[in-house]
Amino acid sequence: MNGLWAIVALVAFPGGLSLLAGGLAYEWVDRKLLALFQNRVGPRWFQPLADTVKLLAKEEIIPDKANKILYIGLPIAALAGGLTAALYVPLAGLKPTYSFPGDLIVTLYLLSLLTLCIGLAGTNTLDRFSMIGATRTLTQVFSYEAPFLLALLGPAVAAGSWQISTIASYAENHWLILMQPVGFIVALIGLMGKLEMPPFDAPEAHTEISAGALTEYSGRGLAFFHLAKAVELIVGLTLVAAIYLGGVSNPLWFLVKTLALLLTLIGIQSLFTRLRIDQTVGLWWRYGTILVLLQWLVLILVKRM
Amino acid sequence: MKFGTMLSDVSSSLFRRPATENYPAVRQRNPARLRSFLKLNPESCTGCGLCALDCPAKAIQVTMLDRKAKQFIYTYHADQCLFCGQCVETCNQDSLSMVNDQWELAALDKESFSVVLRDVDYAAKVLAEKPASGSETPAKA
Amino acid sequence: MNSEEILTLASGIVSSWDWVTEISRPNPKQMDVKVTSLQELIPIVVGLRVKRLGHLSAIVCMDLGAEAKEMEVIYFFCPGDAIIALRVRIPRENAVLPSLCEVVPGAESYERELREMFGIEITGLVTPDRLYLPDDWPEGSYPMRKDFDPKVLSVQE
Amino acid sequence: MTTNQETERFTISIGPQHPALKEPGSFQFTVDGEIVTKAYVRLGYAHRGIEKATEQRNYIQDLYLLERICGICSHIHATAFCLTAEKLAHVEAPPRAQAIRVLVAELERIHSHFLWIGVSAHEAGFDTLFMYSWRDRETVMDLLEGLTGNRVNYSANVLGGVKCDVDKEQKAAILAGLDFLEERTRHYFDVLTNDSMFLQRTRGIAVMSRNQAEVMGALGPTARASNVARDVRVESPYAAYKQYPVNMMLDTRGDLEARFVVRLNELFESFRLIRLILDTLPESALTVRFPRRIPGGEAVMRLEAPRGELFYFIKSNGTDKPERVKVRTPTISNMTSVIKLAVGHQLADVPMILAGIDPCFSCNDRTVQLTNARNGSSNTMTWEGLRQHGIEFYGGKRK
Repeated sequence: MNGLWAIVALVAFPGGLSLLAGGLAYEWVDRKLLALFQNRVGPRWFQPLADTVKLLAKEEIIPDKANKILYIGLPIAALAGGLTAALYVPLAGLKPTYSFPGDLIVTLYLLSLLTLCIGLAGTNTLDRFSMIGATRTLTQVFSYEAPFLLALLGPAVAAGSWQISTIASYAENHWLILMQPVGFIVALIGLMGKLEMPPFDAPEAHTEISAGALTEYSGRGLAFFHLAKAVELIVGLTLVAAIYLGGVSNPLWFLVKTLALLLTLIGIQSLFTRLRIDQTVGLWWRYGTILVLLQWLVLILVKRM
Repeated sequence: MKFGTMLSDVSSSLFRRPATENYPAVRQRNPARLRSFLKLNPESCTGCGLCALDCPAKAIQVTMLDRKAKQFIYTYHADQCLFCGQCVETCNQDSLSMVNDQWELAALDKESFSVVLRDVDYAAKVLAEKPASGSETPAKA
Repeated sequence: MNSEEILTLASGIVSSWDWVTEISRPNPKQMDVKVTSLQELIPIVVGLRVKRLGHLSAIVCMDLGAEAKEMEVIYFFCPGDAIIALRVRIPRENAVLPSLCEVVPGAESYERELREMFGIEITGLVTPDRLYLPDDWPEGSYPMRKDFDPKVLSVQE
Repeated sequence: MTTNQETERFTISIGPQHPALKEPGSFQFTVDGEIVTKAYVRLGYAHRGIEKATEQRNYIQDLYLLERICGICSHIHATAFCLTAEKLAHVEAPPRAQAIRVLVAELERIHSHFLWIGVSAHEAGFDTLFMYSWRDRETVMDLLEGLTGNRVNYSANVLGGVKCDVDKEQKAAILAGLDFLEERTRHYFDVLTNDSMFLQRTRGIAVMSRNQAEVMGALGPTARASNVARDVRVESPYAAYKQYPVNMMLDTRGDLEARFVVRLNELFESFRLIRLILDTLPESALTVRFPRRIPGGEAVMRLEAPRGELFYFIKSNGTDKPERVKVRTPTISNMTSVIKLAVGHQLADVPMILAGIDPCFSCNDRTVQLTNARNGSSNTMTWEGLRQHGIEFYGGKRK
């Protein structure tokens, strides 16, 4: 990785700016599809960009009892976590910029770092709503993290390596969605949990705890969290598409697969009611884990033969 | 205990135009019984002021100058009006009615809401317009 | 049961107390009971409640004007088709009424409206907080009285 | 979570400005973790002193003032005032006018219940159902607009009768609209009683026993869901309900799902009633002369609003202005029961429990704030005191 290509990768193409733009574009597709499913018009194409620009221009009010360094640092850490996670993932069908054995675990860790930052931001601002929101975010992380991780490690075991690029190339010729269907379902639902899409959006249930953990955030902080969520959306989709839907070898395949995955996610999302936090935890620990363990059982038996 | 009972709605709306109308590009048709701006038939109005008495929002103002010569000014304040139609019910000369084809009543300044529906020199204006023969009916104010 | 039976049952309950209470029938479906002394009020309400006639619909208070020096409070019980109105006359100044909260928990919300809007002292009312008037409402000015003048609220320069 | 004072509970305030409640009503829930231990509601933010204002206006102006008490049950307030005033003036509105009043009242009940289905779905986080039910509600609003000229605040009533008549194409439009609405209601009935995710938010939550409902004075669908047979249209029929009897929809479970089921059954009942009225609309004049001055006297009227029993009392003194108008709206009594129910439930269920009684805060401005019966230990604070406590609790400066 000589210097120039690294800088270009980090700042321009698969990294920074294009990733942010891609994230916002995917967020627009998300909101537009949801509107389509609900028989209404939906936002214009530049709405997420407009929201971010507006938030960046807004004044940032820091609650006086909150710890200033944490208040400012957490959004930046969240966005940084999201962006670095994108480096190991085959974005836009290209080879991932960095890849080393075991980068699947690092990516997943970086993605959950983002949710952790939101939880910490909630407790740090000492607002009643954000306190409850933070506890819900962290409770939900503990509930979906384990099954989601196991569901993604299934194919890794099948491919015999923890490196995303090798798993992706292995996945190209044998479609893991057929070999491990249950694992795919748990990964899909886990992705919905990670992205806090309904029915798992208890942490930011605006009818109960107005904006959940991010109630006290405004201006730049909220813009960074907003961008981090958009990046997490695109990274999560690429990860699951790369592993389960037979790899993303070229940009066209990448677009088709991720958008198809997004369509199914939105379809599922528009059908369900928000679950209470205890119901989500119950759902994950009762059904999610058992399903993924069954999948692993089958996997081990197949590996043994 | 079914899952996703809204599936039929959601899937059918994939191929259907959104329900939200694109106003002002798409103009809503006006319901026939819409009660909008007040309209006065100046001839039959005797200036009795019963409508002003009954108006819940005091949107009608009848300043009587000379009862015998039926000289009065009838001003209607559209910004206070509730569009309830009680004045139309109360008037026993049936000289009031409400427009039903115009409901975008926004205005840039407050004065343009107060409309004089019948002027004091209405009688004089009518006489002036009537030609010498005085045969056809006076033009509507 | 229709209104006739309800009213005969209710008048049975009311007249069983030996206090002198005047019962009148303004219209076939309504029965007015003039409650002369405040002690009678609670027992009558308990009696109605026991016979499942105690659905308190509303408590209406009327200021009969400064010269009458009296206020009339009417408790409307409306079981089924019939209306049973318990009328109580109280003086305008420092009036006191017993609270029905123990017997009819729903009455608490109506009584607090009385206390705030008419200035009637209700004994036994659990929550002292102000009703739906704002906290900075001037003490002692009761808006629903006839002699209430809104200038009390205007900002004194 | 609690900082220095260990025993100090954690108070969550919902409202007066809160995304869940579209209208101003402030609720204070003291939560221990996620479980509500104390509930305290404070309303009156929409108080406009309407009862005082009615004493300065004549009867005709009062009609339009009282009609604006509430947006979604404006017609029932106008009808209540008209019926009470007509009772005082010993005037009887012609049968066709009474039938049209009932027709518009039932259309308004459909309008109110559809709005409520959307609001509850939104509280539960089921936004798709919210969007679809509010799209279908447009149909009934168009029908009302065609019939009376307005989507809301229809002003169909006038003292002594009705303004609008039902002619041929109105009747055809209403019947067509009803077919569509009935089919949609059947679909929503299936969704609200079978969708397993939605049932997790409604089944067995906020159960109110029959005795509890009666004692706390629950009214309307909330009471009928706990098997309390209280429906003014059946008990003491008014206007044209004598000619068009209504059969009462009861449910025994008393939980949130039962309240959904009762309201949906009422929708089917309204469809049947409207079709019956449209077929057998009596022929008569629309209005009858109404005196400007009403002789002294008192009159009481009870009607069935979409949310429960509405109580009107008017005292007249011979002039053209009423001496006293007392309005007691259904949400005032339902609020008593819902606050007691919220205790012991999860915070996440509270918006759903509140939405269960279909609170209408603008009707509510007569409602009182009511604190749950305390165990006597903690003191009661005024609003200012509570705010001060909040600031202190978070280490802020004491004002």
